[in-house]
Amino acid sequence: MVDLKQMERVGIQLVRPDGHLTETGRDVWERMPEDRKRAFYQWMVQVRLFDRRSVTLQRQGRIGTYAPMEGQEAAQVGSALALGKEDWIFPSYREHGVAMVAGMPLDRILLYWMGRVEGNRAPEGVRVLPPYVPIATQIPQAMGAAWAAKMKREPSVAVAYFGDGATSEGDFHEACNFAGVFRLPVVFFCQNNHYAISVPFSRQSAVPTVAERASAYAIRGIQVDGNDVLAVYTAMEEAVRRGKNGEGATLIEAVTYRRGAHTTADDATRYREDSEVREWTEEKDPIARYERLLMEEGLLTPDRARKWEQRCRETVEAAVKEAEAAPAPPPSHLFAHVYKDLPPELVRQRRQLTGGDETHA
Amino acid sequence: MVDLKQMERVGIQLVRPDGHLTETGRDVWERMPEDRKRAFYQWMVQVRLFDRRSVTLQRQGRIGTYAPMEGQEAAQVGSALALGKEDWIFPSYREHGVAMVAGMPLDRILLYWMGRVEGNRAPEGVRVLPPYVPIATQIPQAMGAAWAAKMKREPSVAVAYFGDGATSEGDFHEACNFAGVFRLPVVFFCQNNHYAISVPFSRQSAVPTVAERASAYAIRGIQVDGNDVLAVYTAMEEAVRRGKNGEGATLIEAVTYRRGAHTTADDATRYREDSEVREWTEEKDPIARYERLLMEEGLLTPDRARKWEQRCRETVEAAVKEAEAAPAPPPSHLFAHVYKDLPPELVRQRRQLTGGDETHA
Amino acid sequence: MPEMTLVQAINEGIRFSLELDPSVVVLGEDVGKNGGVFRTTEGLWDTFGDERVIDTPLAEAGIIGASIGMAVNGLRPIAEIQFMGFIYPGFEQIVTHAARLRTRTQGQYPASLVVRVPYGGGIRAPELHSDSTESLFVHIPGLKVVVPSTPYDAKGLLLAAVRDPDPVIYLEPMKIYRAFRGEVPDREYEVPLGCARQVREGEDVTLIAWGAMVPLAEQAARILAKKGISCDLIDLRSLYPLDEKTIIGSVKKTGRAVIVHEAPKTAGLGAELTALIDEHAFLWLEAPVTRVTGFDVPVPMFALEDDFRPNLCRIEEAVDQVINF
Amino acid sequence: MPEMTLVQAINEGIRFSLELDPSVVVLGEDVGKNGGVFRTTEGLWDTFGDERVIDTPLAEAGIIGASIGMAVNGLRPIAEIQFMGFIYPGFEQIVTHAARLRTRTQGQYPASLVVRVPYGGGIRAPELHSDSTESLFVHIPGLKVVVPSTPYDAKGLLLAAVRDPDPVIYLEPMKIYRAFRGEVPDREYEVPLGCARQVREGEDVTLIAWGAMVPLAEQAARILAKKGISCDLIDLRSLYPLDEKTIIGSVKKTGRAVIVHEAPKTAGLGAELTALIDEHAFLWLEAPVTRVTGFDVPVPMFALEDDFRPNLCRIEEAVDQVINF
Ligand SMILES: Cc1ncc(C[n+]2csc(CCOP(=O)(O)OP(=O)(O)O)c2C)c(N)n1
Ligand SMILES: Cc1ncc(C[n+]2csc(CCOP(=O)(O)OP(=O)(O)O)c2C)c(N)n1
Ligand SMILES: [Mg+2]
Ligand SMILES: [Mg+2]
Repeated sequence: MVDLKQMERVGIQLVRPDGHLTETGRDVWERMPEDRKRAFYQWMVQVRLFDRRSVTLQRQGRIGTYAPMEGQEAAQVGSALALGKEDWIFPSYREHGVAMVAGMPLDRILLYWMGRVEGNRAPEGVRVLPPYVPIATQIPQAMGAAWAAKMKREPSVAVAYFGDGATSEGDFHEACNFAGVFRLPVVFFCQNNHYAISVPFSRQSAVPTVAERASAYAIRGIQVDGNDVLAVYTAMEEAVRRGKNGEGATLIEAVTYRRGAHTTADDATRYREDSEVREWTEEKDPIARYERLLMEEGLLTPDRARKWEQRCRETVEAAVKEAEAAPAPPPSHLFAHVYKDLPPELVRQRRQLTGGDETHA
Repeated sequence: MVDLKQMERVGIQLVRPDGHLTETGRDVWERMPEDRKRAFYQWMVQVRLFDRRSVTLQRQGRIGTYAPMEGQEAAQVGSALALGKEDWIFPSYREHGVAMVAGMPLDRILLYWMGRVEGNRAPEGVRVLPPYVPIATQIPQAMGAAWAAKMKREPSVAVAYFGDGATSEGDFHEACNFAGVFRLPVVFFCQNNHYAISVPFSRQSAVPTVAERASAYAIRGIQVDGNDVLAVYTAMEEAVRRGKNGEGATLIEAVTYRRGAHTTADDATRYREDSEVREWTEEKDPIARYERLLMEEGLLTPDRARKWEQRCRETVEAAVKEAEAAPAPPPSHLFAHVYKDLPPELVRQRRQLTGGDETHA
Repeated sequence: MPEMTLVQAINEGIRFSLELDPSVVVLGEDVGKNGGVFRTTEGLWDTFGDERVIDTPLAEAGIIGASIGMAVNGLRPIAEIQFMGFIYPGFEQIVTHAARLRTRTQGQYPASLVVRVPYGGGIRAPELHSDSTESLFVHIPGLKVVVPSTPYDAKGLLLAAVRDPDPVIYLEPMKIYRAFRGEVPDREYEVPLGCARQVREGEDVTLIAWGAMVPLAEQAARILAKKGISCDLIDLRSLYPLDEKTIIGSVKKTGRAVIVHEAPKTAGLGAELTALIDEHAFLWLEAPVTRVTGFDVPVPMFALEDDFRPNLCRIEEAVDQVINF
Repeated sequence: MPEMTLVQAINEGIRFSLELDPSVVVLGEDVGKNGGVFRTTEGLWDTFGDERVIDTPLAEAGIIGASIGMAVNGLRPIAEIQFMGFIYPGFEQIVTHAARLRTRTQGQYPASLVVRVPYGGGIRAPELHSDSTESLFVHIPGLKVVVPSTPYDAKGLLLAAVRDPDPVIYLEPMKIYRAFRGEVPDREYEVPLGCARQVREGEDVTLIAWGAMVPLAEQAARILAKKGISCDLIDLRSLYPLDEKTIIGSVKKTGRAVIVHEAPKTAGLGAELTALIDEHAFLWLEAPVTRVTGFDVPVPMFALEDDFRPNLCRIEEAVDQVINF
């Protein structure tokens, strides 16, 4: 295994922005199965196309406000591919890539952004919680899920996904602290995309990295190049291994960038320089870099790339169709899952809503 | 000035438990005015006698549940004596020593523990807020007061006093983080007395010191021997100087011990070993150590010590008398300060309580 | 049948829960070695060990957030918050997540957990230890809120709450933790959530109370009985869901209602009860529903707490008022 | 007189406050360079600089705690919480401290500050962005709670709130941020806290609403007028303190009341209003006070939000009901 300890705090990079492997990167690469190498690429492309399509759907008024994640594909795909079915994912609202890789059907993700609560529910066996909108609140919960796994002696980790802004919330602190004290198998995966809406990370934190905050909790802290899918995967794999081995929690900071606006309701030009966006888009793109590597390594050709893109587009289109065709539940669905059994006042309210039509939703 | 930077993380000690000065301690001592040297002693004795008397008063049913602080005199007196009238104090419920030194009359402190809200109000010019009972909530507020001072270009710091347990709360994190980001003139003064009620610090934090948490916020962190009044004073003086100089916040961890129970309602034998208590009482007592130093330095004689003790007892007795004689406000006092002007419903409620007697409280 | 205090009965309830269901865990500040600051968890740490009775760091959002995560992953947490005045740091986790997770996940993760919270005043506790903000939780759809006022109910409600599929806020009236003893069966039994307890039957006026206000209302009812006024006294037990049938039925019988609670009046639970009665028994009402409550002031420090809290005199006055309206 | 939207009027109110009083500061997430996610603070950062219009880290307890400390040390903070659903991490600071500091310090530190909070639904916002939990704050003694529903009131209430000696929760109904324009004087003026606005005079039924429910109730009143039912419509504006005189006076006139709010019904502010009316106008009531509210379910995601929220039809039905009781 790669000795990540050495690389802590400096930011791990295995694939350079120009697509070349670092020395350690080469080691990792040699030992990596080919289908995994392909999977990185395939998922990243799929995620990006899904994301772009979603932005368009929002513009067309076919879904509601949407949180784009373009630019963060490596961080999401790389980390999610290191997880097993037994692991828990507590995502924020920007983790469509993670959710997809973990087995969340694309149409459900779309349903969520259509304002449909059914989009929150993962299929059986997919341990993805719904998006957590109130910042940082998922972090203590992931910690608790990890704690339960530890108590039940189940080899599984729980991962909390969150942004750089989330590290300012008390919930982040409390969760990290519990994780340290109880040595819990939890991974705190922070995508530092440099902004919390308009607020730059420098106004979020006086220390330059998220990773170094780990030292306040005696948990492992690692900073990785979040646009390097190989590095992210490797860091996550190690964190998962440590968690399952009883070595406790890891805080991973994946340094990345969201290319687009915070959400489709946001205007990022108000607070970001064009040049900055350009730099991240043109020089540090996670997919371009990896594509170059694959081509150089002979695992991808322009033709196969085009074909894959085509296939992804079809997958996404099918999902859009499915989501749009999903029959809307009746208004009484409001009452469907509030309690296991409805109290009398709620029965009355449901009747009021349905005008007496008591069919269950 | 002593170079505190060097001593960070190791715990500053200037007076050894046996009452001898360390080398640096000697430097500090030589430059310290005599009245200050006496003040340390005088206040510590006064504080301890007040504290013991309060415990007795509680046993006699003359005050309510009380939070004793015996053992923490050096931490409280040393830190408070380093503050000026322009500085703000946001204390917890155990900071009677701090409050006294800052100018809070003893009878008001007693009134507070008699369940009388009038005990909360500091005299004009004494910038001591009421005790903060919900753990850690005073920390963001001290940070805000410091921020205001900075904006108003006033050379003043705000000090948040809190315990080791408080460092687990989100409020601690958020306040430290703001302080780092905005470089605020605030001092986070943590008395690590090893327990949060029954919970030992090892269950509160996986890192062995509170001070090292400062590094997560790019603020200065110092660990001092909290039973060494000279060290505490010196650390606090430096933190105040830095704050007023625009150098930002300091987190001071004063390592100390509460000899008694958490409150008079607590039974500390349930969770602490006798031997541990004995060690702190017999070997590390803050007053004994300093008394020895003063005697050796020729600044104190047993006779003067007795006289001072006598005087303190009288002061405390006078305060007890005054507090017990303080006329109880009428029930309508409940309504006296809820709003600047009472809304109609509250006027009605007050009338209901007083049976129509509308005299203002 | 053994006689116990409320505290002992709660302890029994927790002990039974731990014994009966290996997925039950207890967590909170000082609940372990110390047995809880009120001794509610006394002896449990010794019996069930550090992994099932857990002293946590001092962080309420952490405690409740962790509990939700545990519930998601198959445990049944009983979280303790030391006093109601200290639940607010965990408020977001309760309101935003515990209450909504069942809906948000369409039944997949129902956040079945119990949050135990000592509440209310009357014990000369230090400042800020005497809050009674039950109505905040009653307003949040997805939560259930219960309060025992007898040792029997304390154990039975606790066992029911732990098994309840929904998140339950279990409030413990500190004032009567040790005020009296009552019979508590030494076996497993449940007091179902959502059911009030008819404490006393009467014809002239309905008295509604819960927690520490129940013995007070009982005393008032006894005094009033001597004056020839008979009270129908209801101990709500379940603040959400409300036992509408018992409440409305009683008011239809008596035509008058007095509600007694410790919390401030404005937007307290008394308001909801009044509105409920108004909605369902309007034509039966002979007088306005009257609330005897804490005043609309911050819960005072203890020197004035007796003036703040409902007392016999205020209850009698209110009953007089509705009778002679 | 210039015509503005509600958002613009709030912006004006903040701008005036900053200009008139050098101790006023604005702080919150994205309030600076970005001008607020709703553009409520647009342009203020450019004008008043980074020290008076402050982008803070993402931490609500920090924001509100800092504001309290600032108020203690002589500033007048206007804190922004981005959405009501995100105020809960700061709940403890509001409930335990802002609300009680005047009492606790016997008038020495009154915590004079304003917390601005966009609230309510109806704009197809993402999940958990549409809470309307005003009653939680109304229940806490020591706080004031206001909601404008017109641009005129928005500016006037804001100026009044900033100068008010007590802590004020200033709620902003997002749905009508830009729904219409209204005249807003280009000068300093205050709309006093504690006073309702009589929107429309009528004889048959009292309609009580606030925030985004006001235009809806107005519309209902217009429709009902055509059916020959005349509504006395009250825009509360001040949720605490309540303008009892206006409310009670109206109900005494009409004998009937319908309350409209977005929040869930149980223990919502409608309950308090019902109880208040019951208490003071019992003998005038011809029908139960009726509540048209959000249902007692977690505020839904937007696909079902129209079904959750009060609508014209439900208001008309309720009025019909109380008229034909
Ligand atoms: C508790 C809370 N406060 C405020 C918000 C509003 N808000 C939504 S996203 C966001 C910024 C989050 O930034 P970050 O954590 O860096 O994640 P990113 O959006 O960059 O992925 C804010 C302030 C919220 N959702 N929850
Ligand atoms: C938010 C909150 N949670 C719980 C409590 C109950 N409580 C009072 S003191 C205390 C322990 C505090 O320990 P520490 O911070 O170390 O201070 P110490 O008492 O040792 O001075 C606890 C848990 C409280 N007051 N506030
Ligand atoms: Mg970010
Ligand atoms: Mg301590």
